[in-house]
Amino acid sequence: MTDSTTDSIMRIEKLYKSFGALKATDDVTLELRKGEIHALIGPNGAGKSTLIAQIAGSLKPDAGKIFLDDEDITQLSVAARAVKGLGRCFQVSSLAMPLSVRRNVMIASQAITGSSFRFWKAVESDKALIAAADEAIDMVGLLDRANVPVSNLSHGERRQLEVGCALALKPKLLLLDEPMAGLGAGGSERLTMLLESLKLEIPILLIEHDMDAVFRLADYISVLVYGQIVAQGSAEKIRHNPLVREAYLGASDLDATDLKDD
Amino acid sequence: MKKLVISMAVSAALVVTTVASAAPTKIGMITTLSGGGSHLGIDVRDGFMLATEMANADLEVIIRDDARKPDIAKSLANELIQKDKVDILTGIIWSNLAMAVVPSTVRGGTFYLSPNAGPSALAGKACHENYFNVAWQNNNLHEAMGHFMKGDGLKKPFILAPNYPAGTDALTGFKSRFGEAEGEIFTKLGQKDYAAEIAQIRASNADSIFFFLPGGMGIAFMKQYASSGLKLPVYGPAFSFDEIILGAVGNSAIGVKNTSQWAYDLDNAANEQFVKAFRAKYDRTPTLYASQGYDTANLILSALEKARPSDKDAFRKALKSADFDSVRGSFKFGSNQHPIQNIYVREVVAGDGKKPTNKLVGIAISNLQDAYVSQCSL
Amino acid sequence: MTNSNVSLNQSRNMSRESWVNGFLLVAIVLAPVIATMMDEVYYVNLSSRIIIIAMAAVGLNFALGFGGMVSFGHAAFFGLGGYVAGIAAYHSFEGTLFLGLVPATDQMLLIWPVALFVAAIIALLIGVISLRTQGVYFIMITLAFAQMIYYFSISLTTYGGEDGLSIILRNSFVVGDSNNPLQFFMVCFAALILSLWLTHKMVGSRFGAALTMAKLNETRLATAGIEPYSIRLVAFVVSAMITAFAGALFADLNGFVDPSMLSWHRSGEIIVIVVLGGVGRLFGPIAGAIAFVLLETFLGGFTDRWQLFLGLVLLGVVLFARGGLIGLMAGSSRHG
Amino acid sequence: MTLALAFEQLLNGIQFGVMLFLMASGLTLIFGVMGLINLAHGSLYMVGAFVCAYVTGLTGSFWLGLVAGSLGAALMGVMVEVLVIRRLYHRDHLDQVLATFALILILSEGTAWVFGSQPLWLDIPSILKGSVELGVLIYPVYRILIIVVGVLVALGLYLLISRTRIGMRIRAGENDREMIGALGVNISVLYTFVFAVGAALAGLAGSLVGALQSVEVGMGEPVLILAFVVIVIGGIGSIKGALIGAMLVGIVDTLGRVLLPSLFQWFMEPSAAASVGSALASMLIYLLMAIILAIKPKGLFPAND
Repeated sequence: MTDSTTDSIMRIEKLYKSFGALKATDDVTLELRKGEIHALIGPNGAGKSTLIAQIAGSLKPDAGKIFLDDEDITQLSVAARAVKGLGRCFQVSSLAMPLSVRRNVMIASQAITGSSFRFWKAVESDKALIAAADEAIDMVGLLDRANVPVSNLSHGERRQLEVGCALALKPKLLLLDEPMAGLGAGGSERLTMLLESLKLEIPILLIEHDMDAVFRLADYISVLVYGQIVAQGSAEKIRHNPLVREAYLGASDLDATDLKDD
Repeated sequence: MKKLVISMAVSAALVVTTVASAAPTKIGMITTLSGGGSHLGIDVRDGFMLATEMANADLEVIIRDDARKPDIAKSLANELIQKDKVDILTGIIWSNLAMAVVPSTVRGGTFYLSPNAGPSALAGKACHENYFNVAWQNNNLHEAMGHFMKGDGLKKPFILAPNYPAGTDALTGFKSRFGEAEGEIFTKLGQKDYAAEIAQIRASNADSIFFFLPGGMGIAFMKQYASSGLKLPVYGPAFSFDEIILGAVGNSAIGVKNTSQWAYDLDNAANEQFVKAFRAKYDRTPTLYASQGYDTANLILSALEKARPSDKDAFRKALKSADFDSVRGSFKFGSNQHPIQNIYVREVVAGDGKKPTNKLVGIAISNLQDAYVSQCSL
Repeated sequence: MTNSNVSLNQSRNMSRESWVNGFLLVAIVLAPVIATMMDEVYYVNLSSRIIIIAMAAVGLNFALGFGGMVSFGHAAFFGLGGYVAGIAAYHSFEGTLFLGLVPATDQMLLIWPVALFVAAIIALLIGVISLRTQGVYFIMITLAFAQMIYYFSISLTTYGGEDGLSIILRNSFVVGDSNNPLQFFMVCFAALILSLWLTHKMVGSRFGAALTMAKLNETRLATAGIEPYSIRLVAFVVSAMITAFAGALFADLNGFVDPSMLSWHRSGEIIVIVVLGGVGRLFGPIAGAIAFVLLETFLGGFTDRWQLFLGLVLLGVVLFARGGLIGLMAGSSRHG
Repeated sequence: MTLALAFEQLLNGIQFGVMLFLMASGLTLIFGVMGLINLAHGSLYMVGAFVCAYVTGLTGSFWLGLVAGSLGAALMGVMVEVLVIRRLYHRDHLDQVLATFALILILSEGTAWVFGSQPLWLDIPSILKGSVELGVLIYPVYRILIIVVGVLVALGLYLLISRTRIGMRIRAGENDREMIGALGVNISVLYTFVFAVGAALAGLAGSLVGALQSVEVGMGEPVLILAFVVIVIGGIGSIKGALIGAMLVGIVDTLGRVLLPSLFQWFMEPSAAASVGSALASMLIYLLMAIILAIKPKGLFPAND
């Protein structure tokens, strides 16, 4: 099914998940390859979040397998997957509001710079830990805000921090759930550039409503409708795919101009 | 040291002085005045205070509520002994609180007089020269009932008690005089629904029931038994049939025979005077707990006439001689300083109004001494 | 069930709070010394009582305050510690063997590790099951386990059943005379300081960071590659051990152990003390214990209805003094 | 044990279960709607019993007492809700536990203050005394009445929640606390009402059971713990769960009390067996609860939360 020869970092094979009668994930197979941004699009209720949840591990599929670097992670817990290098950002920000930016990122660094069952050394004086965290914070350009409690951050900054937390894991790939949601023009601009710069080291599976962003960023797109992948291919292919147009016609979250102008 | 200042004010506030004087004897009373079962503590206190007032004695009594919690009782004991420097401690109602307080208290050289609890340990191995039990050893009333029922020609009693030390003491005591029972049940402590037990009794071929279920447990059992359709005669110690419990059980209890070391209609001058005074002051009929508090106070007073508590040996000797008019008539101490006394049988009869009452019907066993005296080194 | 107060975000109030803490420590250590000088031994024992109860609360505070686990069963661990000490004292006094095979000791330094070990094992068993549940269910299942152990202790006829077990001779400490009130107080005080210091260290450590995150935002912790369950489990066990340590001292202080040490009322009281002092504040339990024990003692002196007034005071604190006494004194209410 | 006896014990278990349900239903209703842990529920049970006993003693009519007991508890419930509970809905469970724990102290001592510390007289009305033949066994009329009342309460609650407007609002409240605002319901009035209903149920239970057992200070606390076990087993907030849970606990506890001691008699001498058996029996329901929660962490019938 792949039209590219680059080797895959994550593979999802024949994933099924249903809630009662509703088939939320119906025979989904897709692949994320090194150096690319793979966008997963689809109208509301297409089952994007369910799919993400299964990839992240907070939801167990009824059938099918998920591979990370050819290793089967289908049965692993959220935490275990994170350690294996699956970085994730949430649709609704999931940061610890009262804690500082650095504190939020340090937790992620902790997992990769050693065990969390160290009861003695104070984290404040843990040079390695702080350095690792600050590196990630720097990547998302929040270093000057490192000591600010998250509750005082702007919405845009929180988005950036989410990405920063994921990066602190030194992940093999990023799972981004609508990172652009609610960002102003400036904010989404900054984030777009960040992701652009990231994708070479860290491939990204992106779920996004903002079609501008999708078509600007994504090298490869899968279209999810009623839990099924109805189309898959390069951004260009998808842009012209009648199925997709049909699926999206009248769907508010994709404005028609995107599809006409070419 | 604000704490200190406050506390002085406190102890000053709660001291109940009968006669102002230079150095009155200090008595600390730790008893249960709040929560479940507080009517026992209240009666002990009222009986005790009545005696001190009638004698118009030179006493200073500090009364504290233990809320039926052992560690609170213990910490109150510390306070009364170490801060208020009382000469004598008394008042505890429950065996488990007594076990928490008494051993260390008496070892520390303070006298303790028990107005109610009589755990077997304190009568036997752990007996102490400074510990006097003015009420009874826990087994006594049950032994007496075992003896009485045997004499009454009963063959197959069904016996029950809660599963805790006083409960096991009760059944052991009963069996020590009666022999094996038809059926034996240990109920859950604090259990209030006895449908299952009553069904078992009905299924057995018992000819009578003996139970020791203090407080609310007894109230619940009697009511449920009364409406169970079972008609076996019921026997028990006085604890489940004091005037206050009877007030709560109502006529369901009529006909029950119970053993007590005292009865308000017991015919002796001291008792007559006590019952009359108690009714006059508190407008209710005294319970055995009140009588025990009253006797405890009078024992202390009688001893105080002979010696000061500071002179420990003399005072101990004075206590031991038990030279006072007990409302129970004959009363003397055994070598382990637990009473040797008659145990009477009372029957619950219809009283005036809705509330039944106890009527003295005879003597169960005379001059009963507890079974643990031999284990006591005194 | 978590409230997002952690001493981490209190920086602006830190200095003031640490002043309050310092004052508390000085007060609690000076009181018995002065009392001894004034030959008021009662206040020495009262201080020991406060210290020990505070320490039990320090244990709960670690799970509840820093980990957000509202355990309604910590009395069980308090009691377990007490029974280990009590049973040891009993056997070494009687000169008999525990279960007829293990020789007993009256050395606190030997008894404490056993108490901690027993508590740890039981806490592990309870935690493994209970931590699968959340919120009210966690509160209730911990209560259920505590009740189970409570009824077990009542059925321990060898060790007095409901009457409990009196400790004729207080277990002894390597140096000094543990029967001397002031010296025993000092032992307890040292134990309290130790538990506070350990708590402080652990909260500041990597483990503490993870625990804090488990309380504030479980998903964040998991996505960061750390299993919230195992973090919580370890914290629960540690917390139980501290409380059990306090229990062992409590037994020696009172000279007896009995099932009421494990009653659900006691669990409630330990929670009360933690909240009274200020949830998730290192010295909260000390403030709480001082307030609670003094109320208990002196209200009892003023009136037989002291429990009524105790209730009113507690109610007032919950409703109007959020952040507990420390919060009140340090002038920072906790952020609901 | 004969079949008849076995059957009677089973009936006793069910009957005990119904008693627990009367108590638990109010508790679980209050939690389901307001998400509040109310430790003081047992105290309302006690208040109900005391008022019932007092009024019965005064008027000589148990039925008046029963009504008074329920209303008295409801009234106390409203007072408590308006003065205290109201401020706790948005607090975490910890504050709720603490505040209602304080309420226990206040209500117990308050009751002792008002009614005195001695247990009060309250007995089954003479019409309901005695027993009736049920085929092979004789069973007390009053206990049958309790079962009937329990069934009626269960039915009533079911109708209230599924059929009435208020019930609709209550369900809305259960599903999400915001939506109820959208319904244009005065939420605080609704909450007060629900709390009053819960309190009334506690009062009713207290009065009914008080007549069978005893009316004394502190009578509510053991029942409270059992009621909590019940609703946690059943799934907090679910009336159905409370019913099933109550039956489970009632039957397990009763049969445990009966069977375990006789079981141990196989390899112990009687009094030891009786002691060990009853000790184990008292732990049994907590064991049951632990096992159930270990398998189903949200109870048997998790309410939608």
